[in-house]
Amino acid sequence: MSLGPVPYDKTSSQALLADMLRIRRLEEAAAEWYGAGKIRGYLHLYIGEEAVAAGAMPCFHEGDDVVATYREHGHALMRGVPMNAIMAEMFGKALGCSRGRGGSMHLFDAGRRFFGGNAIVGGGLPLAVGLALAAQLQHEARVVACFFGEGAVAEGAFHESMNLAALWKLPVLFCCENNLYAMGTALARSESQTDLCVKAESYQVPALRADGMDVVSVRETTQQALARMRAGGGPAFVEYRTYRFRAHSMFDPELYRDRKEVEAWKERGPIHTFSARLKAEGKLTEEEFLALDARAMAEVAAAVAFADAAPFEPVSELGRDVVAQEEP
Amino acid sequence: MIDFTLPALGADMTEGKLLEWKVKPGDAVRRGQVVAVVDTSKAAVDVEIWQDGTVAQLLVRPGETVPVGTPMARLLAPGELPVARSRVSPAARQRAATLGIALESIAGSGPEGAVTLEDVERTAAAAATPAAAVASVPAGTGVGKVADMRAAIGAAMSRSKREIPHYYLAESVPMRRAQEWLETFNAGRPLPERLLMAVLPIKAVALALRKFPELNGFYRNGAFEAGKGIHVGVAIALRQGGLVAPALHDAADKPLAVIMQELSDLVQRARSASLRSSELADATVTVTNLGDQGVESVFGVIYPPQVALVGLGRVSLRPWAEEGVVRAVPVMQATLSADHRVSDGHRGALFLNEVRERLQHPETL
Amino acid sequence: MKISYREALREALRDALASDPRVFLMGEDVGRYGGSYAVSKGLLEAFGPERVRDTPLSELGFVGAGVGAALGGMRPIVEVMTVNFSLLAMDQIVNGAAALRHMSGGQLHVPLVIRMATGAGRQLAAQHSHSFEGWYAHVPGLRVLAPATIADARGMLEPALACPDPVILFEHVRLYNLEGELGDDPSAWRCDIRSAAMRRAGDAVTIIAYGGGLLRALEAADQLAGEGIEAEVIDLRVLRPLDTPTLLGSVRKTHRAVVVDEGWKSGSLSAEIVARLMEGAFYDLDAPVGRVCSEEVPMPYALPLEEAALPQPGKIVAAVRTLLGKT
Amino acid sequence: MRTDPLYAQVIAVLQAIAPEVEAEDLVPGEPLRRQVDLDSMDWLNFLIGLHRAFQVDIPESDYARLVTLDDVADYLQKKTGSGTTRSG
Repeated sequence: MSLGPVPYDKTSSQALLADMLRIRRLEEAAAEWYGAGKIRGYLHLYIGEEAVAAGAMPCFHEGDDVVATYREHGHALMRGVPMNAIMAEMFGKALGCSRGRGGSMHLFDAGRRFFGGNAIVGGGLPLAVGLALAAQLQHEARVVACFFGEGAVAEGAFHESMNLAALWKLPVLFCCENNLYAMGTALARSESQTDLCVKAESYQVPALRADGMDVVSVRETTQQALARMRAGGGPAFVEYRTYRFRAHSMFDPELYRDRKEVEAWKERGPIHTFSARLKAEGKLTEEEFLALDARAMAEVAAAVAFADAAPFEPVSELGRDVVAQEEP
Repeated sequence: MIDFTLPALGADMTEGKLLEWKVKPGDAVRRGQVVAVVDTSKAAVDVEIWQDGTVAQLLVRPGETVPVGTPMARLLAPGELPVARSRVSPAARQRAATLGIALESIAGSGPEGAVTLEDVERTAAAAATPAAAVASVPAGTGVGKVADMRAAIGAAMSRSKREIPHYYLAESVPMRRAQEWLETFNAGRPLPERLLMAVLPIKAVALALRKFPELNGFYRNGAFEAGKGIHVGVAIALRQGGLVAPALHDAADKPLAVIMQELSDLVQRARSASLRSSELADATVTVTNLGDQGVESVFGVIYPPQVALVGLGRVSLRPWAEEGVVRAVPVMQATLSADHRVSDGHRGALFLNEVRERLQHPETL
Repeated sequence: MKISYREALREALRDALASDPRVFLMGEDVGRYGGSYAVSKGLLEAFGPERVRDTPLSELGFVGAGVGAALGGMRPIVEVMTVNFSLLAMDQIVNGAAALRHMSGGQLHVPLVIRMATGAGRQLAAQHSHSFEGWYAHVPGLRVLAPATIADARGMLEPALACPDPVILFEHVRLYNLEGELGDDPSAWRCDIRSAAMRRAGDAVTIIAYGGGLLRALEAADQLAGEGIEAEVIDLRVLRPLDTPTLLGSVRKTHRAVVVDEGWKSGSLSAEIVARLMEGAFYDLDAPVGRVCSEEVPMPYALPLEEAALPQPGKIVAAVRTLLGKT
Repeated sequence: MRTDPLYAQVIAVLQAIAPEVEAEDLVPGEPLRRQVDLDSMDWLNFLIGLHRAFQVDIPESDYARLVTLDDVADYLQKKTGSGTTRSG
């Protein structure tokens, strides 16, 4: 796949690279601290897919809503959730962005309109539809970013949500991160129609496709979809073709795919290919790369130190936040 | 688990008042053992139990009056393991603990016989009244007692007259040989070993019944049940009025001396109100002897569910033709009241003849 | 003024839509059709299709949209035709609405009201007649209501909408045509959504019922009164959180309880209530707690079978007699 | 009425059989069984009681002589040879 010139200036370009590096180093640290027993439960890493979150998320405004999945560390980070709060949440600490109630799969930040962290495949889609319905009924211009994997298109929730959003012309951008495997099931083994755009179009939802390994493609395609939506065009669908380099979760022995396939996709890794292009275009030096990487690693190291030092929520607080404190 | 229920100690008994328990939870009991004393309105009766076992729980308290058939106690059958706990509602258990009442002593009226709060409260209230005084008064005293007994006898006899188609037969029995035999028997014996004339006809009746089983037993649920033994109920008048007819068990098998002893014992205990439940419930036939009272004959009312009653009158000298000669001979009227649903006059007559013949050979009695 | 349960619900919806622009009603056939049980009849005309919104047959989708809209600042009222259909949306209710507050560490809350018809008695067989209230009452994060009277049908919606958490409001199908007097003054129906209510006082036994079971419990209580047994009847009203103190208070007085629940016994709300009585009033109980529930069969269609499957006043009377040792 | 100790003893034996009897109601010269309801068993027990109290044998052939309380007292006096009992 040939990549064209990067259409951004040096600063913007380096910012995109820096974001991808921050995600990458965050995920690597998560794996490391999972191994050390500091992070438990399910941990789904985003390594290999960084270009999607890094490219798409900045396209959304502060007032927009974001709904994500259980592989959402990168999305949360790109949405502005502090890395300290993300790492602390994975460590299960009281200073985590969900007070230790959510963990890796349930990162939330109401202030940043980041609505999780949804670990039911497809479960976030109806939610996104409702958020968009609220925006519409309130006559507000905000849109909803709804991230989900290609596995979700097999869920009824996908179809019901596409239909509702199209029927009611709701401003939802359905961001489908197609990493080819629903856990271990390849798309072709679970879908009769493997062209996801066709599925979306069948609901009269305009569909675009992006190279999810290319942060430029992601960003441009997302902008394109959003421009139409913000003009009142109803929902849109973007398929980001991407690949995760790591196993589905820390429990996954990866019996379902060939190492060679993984290696081939790694050749197209979003960080080194983008770095190479920037270097070729004179927008990045090796020193600058190392500096960006060092900064990312420092941020991660600080986040780990913060998370490790942070207290657990006292057990006496176990019952809080189930229902409102005040009796209705 | 065995329920020990209040037995019907006779047809005229519908309820009984527990006077005293002779056992307590944990006691092993043997078949035939007296476990309680119950006032039947006729008498204070020692009630026996007919199963071996271990007392698990006493359900009725002394002083309580309960209908016939009411479970009075629960027993573990031999080999049966005790259940962990008796059925007591939590509230009742709590209340009993507060009041200091032993749960074992409380009869349960709740679901599955559980002791309920109300049972505890009632027991507490009963304990607060001087119930002990009631229990210690011998049965059969006082105006109320006599009236109760009158009512009970009335109920039983009304039922008898209402339900049983009686027929009546009478026969004169020469008693010379019996008298002579008795005089000889008694002559050599100290007073306590002497026999009364009354025991001879009892034995004769018992022996005759062996040949006439249809006069010995019960009519129940539309059918006759032959008695499992010949238990002669002996009508005993109580000094203050009323009567009971406790059983002389297996009278046909016992020597006269034994019958005499038992009769004497029965009379004494009937009058001191300490009969046993089996004595009251078991009689398969009744003999009533009003000869002492000087009457010539008695046509009695059958005591249900029995099917026959033998009445004995006074022994008196009568002109009697024997072998063509008229002599003054001691003669006794023996009568039979019998249930026509079970027997008829022909068999009844043969029976009286048998009694008469038996009394002509007192040495064989 | 005489008013039906259905009308009471409708008037409550009308008040809610009129008084708060954030409120909207959505569900299958709530608009043009007027509601499958005609509860929302006339509201489309009054408030327009934006706020009385017909949805496709997408329970998962539109209930989830309700959750999202609540997150987005609205006060949605979602109607699900029957509790049986709500199973299609249970993911959004249980994994979503109920969990979001806690899962987000208290950052989010879902002020959503879901109304659904429940219960049997209309010969609708095994896919339209069940009582799954207990399943929802199982879930922390939800508040579950069961209006059993005209006043509660009229009054419960307002506090439900004011509640910052998801509320499920069960309308028993046998009650829609129930008629009763209700004054014009809001004081006639204003109520809380946290307490049970004593509907009849008595001292011999406490009959605990809710929703469609309440009338049957009251009928049984009348019958028992004829036998000299005065039953206290408690209407749960709120199935979650249970008003345990009221239940315990009554049982401490009567020492006996029968729970009437149109759900099945196994793993049910009735089981939960019995357990709470054991936990809180064990030493006050004078008999085992009785239960009158639906027989453990999928609800059959034929009338005699349906009636046999359901709690009936006669069964309640019999259960009470058993507790009193009067079998 | 008679007040001698032997007579009193006889009355005591009688009262053991018939507790309802009051001593002052009895006429010593009248037939006893006309005054007190005694059947043959009671009579026998009365005699057994006398036998035990006075340590005398009463042959059946003597029964006919014992009609009134006076008869009984006289009979016993004769048998025991004194006005007092030999046993307590």
